[in-house]
Amino acid sequence: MSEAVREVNGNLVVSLTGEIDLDRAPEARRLLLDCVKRSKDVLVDLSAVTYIDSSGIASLVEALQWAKQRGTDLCLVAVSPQALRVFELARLDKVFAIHPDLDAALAGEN
Amino acid sequence: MSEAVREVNGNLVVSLTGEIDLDRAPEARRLLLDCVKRSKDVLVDLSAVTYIDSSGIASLVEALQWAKQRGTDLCLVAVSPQALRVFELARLDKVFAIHPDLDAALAGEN
Amino acid sequence: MKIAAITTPEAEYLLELRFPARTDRMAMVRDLVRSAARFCGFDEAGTHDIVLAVGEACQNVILHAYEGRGDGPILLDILQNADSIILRVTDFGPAVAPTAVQPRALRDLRPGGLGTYFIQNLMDTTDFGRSPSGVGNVLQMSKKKDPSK
Amino acid sequence: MKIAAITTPEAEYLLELRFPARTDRMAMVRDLVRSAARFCGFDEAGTHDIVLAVGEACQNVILHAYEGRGDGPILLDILQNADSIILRVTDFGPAVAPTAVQPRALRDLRPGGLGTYFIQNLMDTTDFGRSPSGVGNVLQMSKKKDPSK
Ligand SMILES: Nc1ncnc2c1ncn2[C@@H]1O[C@H](COP(=O)(O)OP(=O)(O)O)[C@@H](O)[C@H]1O
Ligand SMILES: Nc1ncnc2c1ncn2[C@@H]1O[C@H](COP(=O)(O)OP(=O)(O)O)[C@@H](O)[C@H]1O
Repeated sequence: MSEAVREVNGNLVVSLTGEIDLDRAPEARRLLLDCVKRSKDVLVDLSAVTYIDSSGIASLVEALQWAKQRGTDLCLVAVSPQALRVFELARLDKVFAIHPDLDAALAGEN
Repeated sequence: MSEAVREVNGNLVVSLTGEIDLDRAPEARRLLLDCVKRSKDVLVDLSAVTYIDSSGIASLVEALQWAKQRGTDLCLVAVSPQALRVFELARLDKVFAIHPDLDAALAGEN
Repeated sequence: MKIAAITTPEAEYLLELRFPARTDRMAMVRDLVRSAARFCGFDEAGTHDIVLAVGEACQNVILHAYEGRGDGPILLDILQNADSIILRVTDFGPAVAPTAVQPRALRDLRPGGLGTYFIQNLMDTTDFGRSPSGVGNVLQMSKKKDPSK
Repeated sequence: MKIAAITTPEAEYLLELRFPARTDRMAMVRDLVRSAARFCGFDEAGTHDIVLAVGEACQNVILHAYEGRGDGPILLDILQNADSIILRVTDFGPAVAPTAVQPRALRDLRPGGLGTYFIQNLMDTTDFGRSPSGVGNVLQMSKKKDPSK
């Protein structure tokens, strides 16, 4: 998944893909925390996430907490309908900043 | 499936769709035989067939036999790769006339 | 979670799946559940919710009933009646008091504790108890085919 | 079809599915097999062929073992080892002589008789026999993960 991270205007854009379940959440968690450790703002692209469950959500919550502790931002971009449903269920759609696309997210950062 | 039949240049074009298995083959068979009974040439569009098994193939073979008995044509059009694989397996790809698309089939009719 | 004597509902058996409690099996299990929910006439949103609920239930078995030992079996029964789809997840781990299976209070920034909460919010009924045979814990869930009813 | 004592191969159990011998269940069964074949690393062409072989095997059970009675159970075991996927279709109908399960001669314009022929041509091994427990007929099929081997 390392090719899933690219730098745009000094931010890190991470793309998660496919089904983020208990099997794949550890890999997503590692990827997200590695990005947060680089002390840049992190934009997580969820457009290609076809399924996410509580374990995937937990990885994102943990990454958000780490980012807050470091004083950096972590926000969600282009959240697929399936993923948005789960964030809403968990009432986390107000906890994470969610942007419709990358341009909106980058504008929001300034 | 009755909206699946339309008339083009005096031929009947029948479109089969989805998975033609033991469950749905009787419905496909009825549709095909009804077309053959109308004593026109029949073009069977298989572009939207995602799965076909021996029971689906059997319906097409039966329709072809009926057509031959009446002296009309029955040919296959735009056969999906999944369906083509099964016709090849059954060595029926040389028994049925198979046309890449409707235009080719209509040209071939003349 | 509601304490219940789990009984076999009067319903038509669609399928019964048995698989080891391993995380790498879950994508296949979800594909089957997705297919069954569509068979029962659920739309994409309803199908997603059923798949998620079953995924969370199996996750709980993997994490809690078998504590990550990947060799314990999970049984998934899928049934329907005129109104609902019914899904039953059975594990063969030690008996669990149904009162121990509780969603934690939803706090904003805490990972975990979401599974049971999701299940209860996604499905119309959820019951946790011992299986009728006395072996294993059963989580039985159902969802109405037409949510407007 | 080759006469064989059906033994459990040394392989890892992926999933075990049980369902009534009804034609309307087959689309769900195929979705599971498709998912399992992909899990074992098969490409789209290999996956299609495995799904078709299992579909034909179940069709034979529905038509011949249970003669259209939709209440008999079908058991589908899916296993893998390093080389192959292994699929086992068990019915609980009357004992069938393996020699009775034969593809008919392929004649061009005759419907039927294709199922067994397909199975033998789609899979690398096919064995028909009584189940090890003595109850039921088993069709065991395997397909190599890399057909170039
Ligand atoms: N199948 C099960 N077997 C044993 N305990 C369970 C089972 N399912 C749930 N539990 C208990 O219910 C609690 C709440 O589960 P859940 O809401 O999914 O959160 P989490 O899995 O993150 O702890 C678990 O911590 C566990 O103690
Ligand atoms: N599971 C089964 N139980 C009993 N008989 C079977 C079974 N599978 C196959 N057979 C026998 O093998 C024959 C060949 O099967 P097949 O090639 O699929 O053609 P068809 O199903 O069109 O007859 C069948 O006609 C039947 O007599």
